[in-house]
Amino acid sequence: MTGWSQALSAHPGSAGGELQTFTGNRGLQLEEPLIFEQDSPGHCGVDLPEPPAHRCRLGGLERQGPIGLPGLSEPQVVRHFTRLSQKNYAIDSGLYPLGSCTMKHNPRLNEKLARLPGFADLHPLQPEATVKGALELIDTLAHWLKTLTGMPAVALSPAAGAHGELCGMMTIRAALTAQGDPRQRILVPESAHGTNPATAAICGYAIDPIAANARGRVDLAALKAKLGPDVAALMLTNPNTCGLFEDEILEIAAAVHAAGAFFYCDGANFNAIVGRVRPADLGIDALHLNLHKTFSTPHGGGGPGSGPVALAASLAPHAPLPWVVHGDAGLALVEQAKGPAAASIGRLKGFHGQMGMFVRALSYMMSHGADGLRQVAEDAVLNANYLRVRLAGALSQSYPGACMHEVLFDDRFLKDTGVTTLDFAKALIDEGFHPMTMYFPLVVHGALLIEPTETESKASLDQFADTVNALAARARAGDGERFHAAPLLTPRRRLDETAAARKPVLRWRPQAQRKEAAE
Amino acid sequence: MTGWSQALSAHPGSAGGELQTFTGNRGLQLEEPLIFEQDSPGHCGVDLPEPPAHRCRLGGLERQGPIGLPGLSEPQVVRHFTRLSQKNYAIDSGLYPLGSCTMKHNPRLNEKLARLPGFADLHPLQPEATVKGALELIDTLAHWLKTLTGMPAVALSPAAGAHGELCGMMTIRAALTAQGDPRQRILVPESAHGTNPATAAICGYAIDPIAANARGRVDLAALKAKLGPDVAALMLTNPNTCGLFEDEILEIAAAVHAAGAFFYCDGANFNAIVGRVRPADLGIDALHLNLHKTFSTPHGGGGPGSGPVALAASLAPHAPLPWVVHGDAGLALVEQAKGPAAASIGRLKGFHGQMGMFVRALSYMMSHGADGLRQVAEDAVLNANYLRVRLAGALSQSYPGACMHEVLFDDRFLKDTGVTTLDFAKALIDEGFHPMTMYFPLVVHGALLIEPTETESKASLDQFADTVNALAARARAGDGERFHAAPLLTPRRRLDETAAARKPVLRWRPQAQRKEAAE
Amino acid sequence: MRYLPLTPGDRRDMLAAIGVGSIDGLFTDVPKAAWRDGLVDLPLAQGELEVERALRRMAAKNVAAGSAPFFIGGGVYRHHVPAAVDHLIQRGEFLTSYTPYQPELAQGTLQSLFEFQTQVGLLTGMEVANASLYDGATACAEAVAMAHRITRRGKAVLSGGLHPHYREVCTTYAQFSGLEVGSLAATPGATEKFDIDDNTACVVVQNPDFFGELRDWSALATRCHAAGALLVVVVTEIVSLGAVKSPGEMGADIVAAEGQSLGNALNFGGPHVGLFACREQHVRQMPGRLVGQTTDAEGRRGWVLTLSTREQHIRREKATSNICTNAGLCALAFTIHTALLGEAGLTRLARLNHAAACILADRLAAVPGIDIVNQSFFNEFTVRLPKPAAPVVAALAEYGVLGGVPLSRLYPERDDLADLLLVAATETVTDDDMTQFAHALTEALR
Amino acid sequence: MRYLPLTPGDRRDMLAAIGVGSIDGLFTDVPKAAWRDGLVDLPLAQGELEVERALRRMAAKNVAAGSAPFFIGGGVYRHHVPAAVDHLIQRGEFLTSYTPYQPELAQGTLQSLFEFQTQVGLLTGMEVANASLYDGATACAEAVAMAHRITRRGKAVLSGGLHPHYREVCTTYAQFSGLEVGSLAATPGATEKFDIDDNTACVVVQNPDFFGELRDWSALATRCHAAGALLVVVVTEIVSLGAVKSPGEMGADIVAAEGQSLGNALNFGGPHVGLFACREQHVRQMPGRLVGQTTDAEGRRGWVLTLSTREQHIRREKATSNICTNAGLCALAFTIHTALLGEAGLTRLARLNHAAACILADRLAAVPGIDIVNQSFFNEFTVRLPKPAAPVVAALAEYGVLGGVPLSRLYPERDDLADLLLVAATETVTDDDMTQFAHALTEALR
Ligand SMILES: Cc1ncc(COP(=O)(O)O)c(C=O)c1O
Ligand SMILES: Cc1ncc(COP(=O)(O)O)c(C=O)c1O
Repeated sequence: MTGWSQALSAHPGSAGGELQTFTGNRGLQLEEPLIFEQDSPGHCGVDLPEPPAHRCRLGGLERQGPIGLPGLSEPQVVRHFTRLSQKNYAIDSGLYPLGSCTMKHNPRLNEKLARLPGFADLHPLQPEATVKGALELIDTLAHWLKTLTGMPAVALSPAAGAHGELCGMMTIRAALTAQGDPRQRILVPESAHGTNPATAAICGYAIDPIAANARGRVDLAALKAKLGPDVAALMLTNPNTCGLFEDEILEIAAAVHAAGAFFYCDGANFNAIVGRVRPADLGIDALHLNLHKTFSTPHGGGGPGSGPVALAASLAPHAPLPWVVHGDAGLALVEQAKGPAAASIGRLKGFHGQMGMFVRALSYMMSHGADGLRQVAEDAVLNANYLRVRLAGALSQSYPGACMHEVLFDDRFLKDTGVTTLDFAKALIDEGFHPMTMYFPLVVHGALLIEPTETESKASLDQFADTVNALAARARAGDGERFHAAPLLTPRRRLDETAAARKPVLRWRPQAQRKEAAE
Repeated sequence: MTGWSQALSAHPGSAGGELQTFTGNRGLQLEEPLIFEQDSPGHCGVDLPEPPAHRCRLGGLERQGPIGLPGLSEPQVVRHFTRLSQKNYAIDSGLYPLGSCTMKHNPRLNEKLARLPGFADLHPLQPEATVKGALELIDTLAHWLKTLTGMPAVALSPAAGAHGELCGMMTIRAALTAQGDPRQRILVPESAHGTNPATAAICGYAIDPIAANARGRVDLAALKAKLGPDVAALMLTNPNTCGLFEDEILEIAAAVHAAGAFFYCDGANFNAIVGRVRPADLGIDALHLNLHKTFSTPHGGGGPGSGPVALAASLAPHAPLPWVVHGDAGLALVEQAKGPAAASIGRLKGFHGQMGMFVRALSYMMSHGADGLRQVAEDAVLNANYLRVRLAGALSQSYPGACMHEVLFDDRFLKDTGVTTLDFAKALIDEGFHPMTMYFPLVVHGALLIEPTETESKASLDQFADTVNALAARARAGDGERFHAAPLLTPRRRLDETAAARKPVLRWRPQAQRKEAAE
Repeated sequence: MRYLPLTPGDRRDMLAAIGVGSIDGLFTDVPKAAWRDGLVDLPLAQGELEVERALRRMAAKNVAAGSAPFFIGGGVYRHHVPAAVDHLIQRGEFLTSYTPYQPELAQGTLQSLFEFQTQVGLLTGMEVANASLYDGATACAEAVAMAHRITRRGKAVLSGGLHPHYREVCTTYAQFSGLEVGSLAATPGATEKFDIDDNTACVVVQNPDFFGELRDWSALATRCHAAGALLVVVVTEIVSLGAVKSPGEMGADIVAAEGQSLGNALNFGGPHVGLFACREQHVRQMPGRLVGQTTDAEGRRGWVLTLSTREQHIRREKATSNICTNAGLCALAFTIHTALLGEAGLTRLARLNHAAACILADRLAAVPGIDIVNQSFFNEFTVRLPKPAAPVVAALAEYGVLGGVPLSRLYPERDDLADLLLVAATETVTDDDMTQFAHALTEALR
Repeated sequence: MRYLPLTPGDRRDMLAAIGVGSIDGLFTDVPKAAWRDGLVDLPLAQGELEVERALRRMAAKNVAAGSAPFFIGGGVYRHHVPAAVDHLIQRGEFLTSYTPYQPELAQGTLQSLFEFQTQVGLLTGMEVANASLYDGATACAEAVAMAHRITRRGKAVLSGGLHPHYREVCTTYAQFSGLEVGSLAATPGATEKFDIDDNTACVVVQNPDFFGELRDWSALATRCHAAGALLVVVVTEIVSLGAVKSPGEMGADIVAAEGQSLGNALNFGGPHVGLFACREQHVRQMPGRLVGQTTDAEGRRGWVLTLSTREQHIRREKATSNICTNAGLCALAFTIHTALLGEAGLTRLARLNHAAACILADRLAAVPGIDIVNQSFFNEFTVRLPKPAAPVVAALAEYGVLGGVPLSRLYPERDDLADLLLVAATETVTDDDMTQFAHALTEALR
């Protein structure tokens, strides 16, 4: 337990008030040790009956020593994780303007429906006759995604955006290979998310970066110069990670296709155009969607996600397994690379994809409908632009003019203040806001990428803008100390990431073992 | 919204650190205005279809003006109540040693089962044939309660403890009336909870207080002196509100019965003896149980509760409606004061009682079983006594010796420190603990009544004891300021209850109206 | 046992610290005659899996309202509750906290109750509302007792249109209080004549009345006030106030209502939430808890429980009521659902309910042998069948339709009401449900 | 629309503040050719009630596992998850937060992941574990790629006892990476001969293997290490480690496992949670996120994401993997369930599962014409039927029994496996379930 040790460690004059407490708790802000430090050996938070008599069949492979797990009762476990949760910020608690992450409201209806036994308590290997409703849900979701993207096929099994990229790039490589030459290079703008080059590399391609023009878009001339018979594809994010729509995208697509290459689009920012623009109309051959962004399936502190990939007719035959197809006996599962699926790249994941996320995303889409989804894009873009103009005076926008669903600033406004983008972000934390995305994209210095999403009210945006403007003024007024010290009011103050990486402690170890490890 | 106003109102040097924020938020501690202050006229957090065409039948009774409710979207409402919840302390967050309230762990299994459509989505006026399982659950719960109390009957409809008292006292008055004389007086110890005298008064009785002896129990001699032909009943709490078992209870019961009076027992403290002592064996005629205490149905910030009353054979015929009886066609509902129920006092509440609480309580009891429930009592008493000895050195115990499930201290230990019981409690808040019950029972000065319950671990008790002892030392060391100022670290500091009562503001009013009201 | 953190070792150490040899040493005050060494005669502890199996088996023996075309009301109404409501009330900080006795640790509960009191005031058209009572029926009984205290008069007159359970609870509560409670006979559709004299404390009426008829009690209010009596208006379907003139607009002095329709499930009749509102001048005679606004040591707005001198824990036998625990969490559910609906949502919800009932009335009127008794109604009305309603309802259940409440269930002694059936329709009723109902009814009447 | 806070008035004011006449003014970068004025051809917005009805209708067309005697495993196992788990993971602070990029606002997520990493390390007997991957199959593919990076060798050998989906995913992932993936044929019950040469990066085996057989891979580990190759051990039923020798004890270099069994529902196959553990020396070649311990500005212990130089957002094309979003919330569910079980609970749960499987095996062995293929097993085993298994399983479903996985579904090209049925039993299986299964099987084989 904490307690005295905590009281001793905390020293007078530390932030959060002169008052030191014995427990280390501060009112409703409660300290909580690791479960391993709360071990009551032999204790258990689950009551299980004695195993009935049976002839053991473990074939001599019984586990040797103890596992080393701590014993806790249910009340202790519930309190532990309740307290931990209270150390988190979330979209349920406030604005979460993390650029490129689309932190929007997560409707609880979707949680409720995903838990219906007919969906959650369904095994992927049950006889097909017993899962007809599941196939119907998958097929319905596919229909919505195909209609929204305008593309003829969608692969649903990818588990997240990066997995979708892998799916898309593999279908591209498969298609090129089928044509006789997989080619060597993938063109990727410097502003691209790290998953793009990483994915291309897994597919055995060399990455060739393309520069941005002064307007923060792909430099068409530079692109054309790089295109050639060895270029397999362009991986472009649109709207791009600077929050800008690639206004020359049709020319880009034409150039890419003229070079015999494919046009892959990272659709992580689809929220800006959903219901208004169909990627198919932009000449895109493959595009992944993050259901956990645009379609509000909860991020859950890091996942799970779901990254369906919309595919052009030229790539569809290579889609990963399984497929849900309309057979004469209704919907059917194709699980083998035979017949219609003979050209599939194969299986990318166990079973049939992130069903739990499919239910949530479909519930979200049906709730909005064609009208609501278009409104989502419009309000997301409206909110971002409203913040853009509210912050224009105080912050330095990287690329002038209107933005899409997110707005990019750089750290010029902090010039000579001694305050960094990081400091500025940490000061926002004290004010009760989650900071914007920092230092991404890499194409501008000290980036601050702000994405409010459509589920923020005007009042919420105004309060955020007032605060950011006030902080900027304070920074320019030379109050650097306040920023370097931030955050002062959180359960933990600024954490030492360098030390963490220098001598990694990646798990708890009992005192004894820990000593050994130290030696 | 808050924001600037907040920033201005907060003045430097205030508690929780010199740092003032623009928003009034402090890291994860977020300010939140009233929903009425977040009105977007015309907005709505629920999507409903247009009503179909129909011929209106409101008979000219249409509502005249607007209701005056604010319009919010779902994200705003979810965030609002999430933020409000974060300003609460709960048993899920930590020790909640509120004496006489039995704040124990609330298992989530019970929440899950109470929400099964077969229970939650059941209408009380459905045909009996469609609710057989509900009657079975009620009958099973009754069986458990009858077995635990040793009494032949139990009335389930009371909605809480005080309602159970009303039920019990009315059956007593009905029984006496049937005997020809309802009598006039009810004897109630001074240590009794306020609901006891209040209930007796509703039944048309005069309250006659009985003093406690030096050992904190009913003074048997004083009791006998007060007993007489006009005494209808004794209302005794056992274990009593000083956390003590009435060790002369058999003599008390004998004396009461000898006087032709009934023995009502307030069973709010049943947690101390459940599974170990049966009230019937103590000579009790009627006793209410608080399912929301002993049997862990959540208090929910004030309710709902459920207060079944166990009745002796002499009182059973007067039990309130409805009854669940074993008919030849299985279980049946008796809803009218006829036949077997002809002597019933009638209906105390709409429909059949707090079904939602019944499910939770039965789930709780089945989970513990006869063995677990006995262990509950033993651990509850053990935890209280452990705290008693851990705190003996620093605090002043009101009545020496062992206690039951809760231990009573008074403010002698604060003598000459200038620190009051209230101050002491508020200082505990800064330390991350909910205070004990203050100033109850009224029989000792500046009471501090501590009930840890059985669901606290030893580590949790030790941390609490260490903290209380340290605070007591600090108080005696003359650090009164720290106590008068407390709490310093909560979302709000000490609130002015006197001002609230002097000029009550019991609801929000729009500015305009508020002015009027002021005039 | 999964809920008990103490280990055998802990128990040993703690007993040692206390200085007793065994746990029995802490129960020595228990008289030998009442001492039990063995366990009570009940099953032993079971795991989650086993308990869940057992209770699911019981639940499966019931016909859940949602599993059949459903038309039952009678004071409890099946509405769709948004998923966000149940999610939010299950947050531990709300669910597992006690009455907000320490305001600095309960601003969440207090502020939401302040919002609740405001919503109830706005809906009922009254000046002040309390922080909830057990349910509508007990709220009604408390209203009668309050009128008794205020007027110091000895008689209460209950309308025959008052929900029979409310009538019964008023009678039960008052039976030993020296207050005489008179009740008019139930006469669906008819208008009532109340005699009010200088010993009349209050007249208690309901709108819509138990049979669904809408009543404007404004004139009665004037009569009551002229006679120095109070008018208590009961509302069992709170959603009706989204479309119907409020009790406050009619001149009610006290409003007692059931709030279950907003935020709360049917729950087989409980827990529900009692709403209680009155004129500001009577606030100190009000039962139940009140949350009031105040400021903290730094001048910031905050909330506390207030006017507790009315309550039993201060006033003991002189308290305005004995209530302590109320319906806090149900009140929170009410507040969240109402906040989600807002002005636009609640008024539309009310219109949807009325529309559904109107359409159902037309459908049923087309069934041979059926008459609609009501001139007016909100989402519930009474129909006269050509034969006793109870067996018909049983037959409907056989057809898989939960088709309303036969009045004979609530008025078994009134043969003249035996053919009457009380039918409700809310936004949850589909067109197909109505078709099935009408069809099943036609069959059942064959 | 209920999820959109902006009102028409807000939109007007904001457009004015921005200085554009209409929302279209903010989409001017969209090429005219791609511009759409109308709505896409999809249904319009619907309320909760309507959406819930539609999805419930779909759900009702499925046979939920819990509604029938259930014996399906094959890499996904039906266990009882305590109610507290689902309650806790639904708390908004966990459910609706992003990857913990701002540690001062995410200590809750970070500490629970640190606990997760520790639990996975303890269970698998390995030194370090990451903060989760998508699922067991992708974790296996990442393990092969990691071995490729570490050894710089060109070949991976997959056991025939590896889950076929895992095999397929490894093949898919590796197909363009220059790594040759060879797989042995599936031969239930038989022991395999792996040839390992100096170009072998790793051997991938599973325990229990796909057919349920328990395997001690210690000797193979020694051979691998002697040859400079790595041993990758896959575990698809993590509960088995409560009773069975851990991969670490066998000398595994990398462990790839599926964590669904703890804390997570079947979910028709996803989301699940991939577990990934290895020896400390290889930590810098690990894929996925890692949480590390550190201190804050006041010297207090805290947690952060660390060693991110391995990851794509820093290293781009040189990253150890492209993974970004992982299975955070499923990992949390795993951590909570494992915390509830603890040492005593998990070991007993494992024994319960084994007991259930042993008893089922005896019951099935008694069914005429059935042979148990396994010598040993944990909670799943393979039986040989006297006829093709697929139609039998279909027939069992008709009898209302979900009776296992016919191997032909996963090995359609292998006629020699057509009569084999993979059967699992967990703590959720009752004696009555087994009786029904045995009876239905007897019938189906008639
Ligand atoms: C632009 C972009 N591309 C790709 C990704 C990766 O998506 P995921 O995290 O779902 O794998 C992200 C997510 O942060 C992103 O913002
Ligand atoms: C001793 C005692 N009696 C009666 C009551 C009243 O019970 P309830 O709040 O359930 O009405 C309480 C609750 O605080 C109590 O502690």
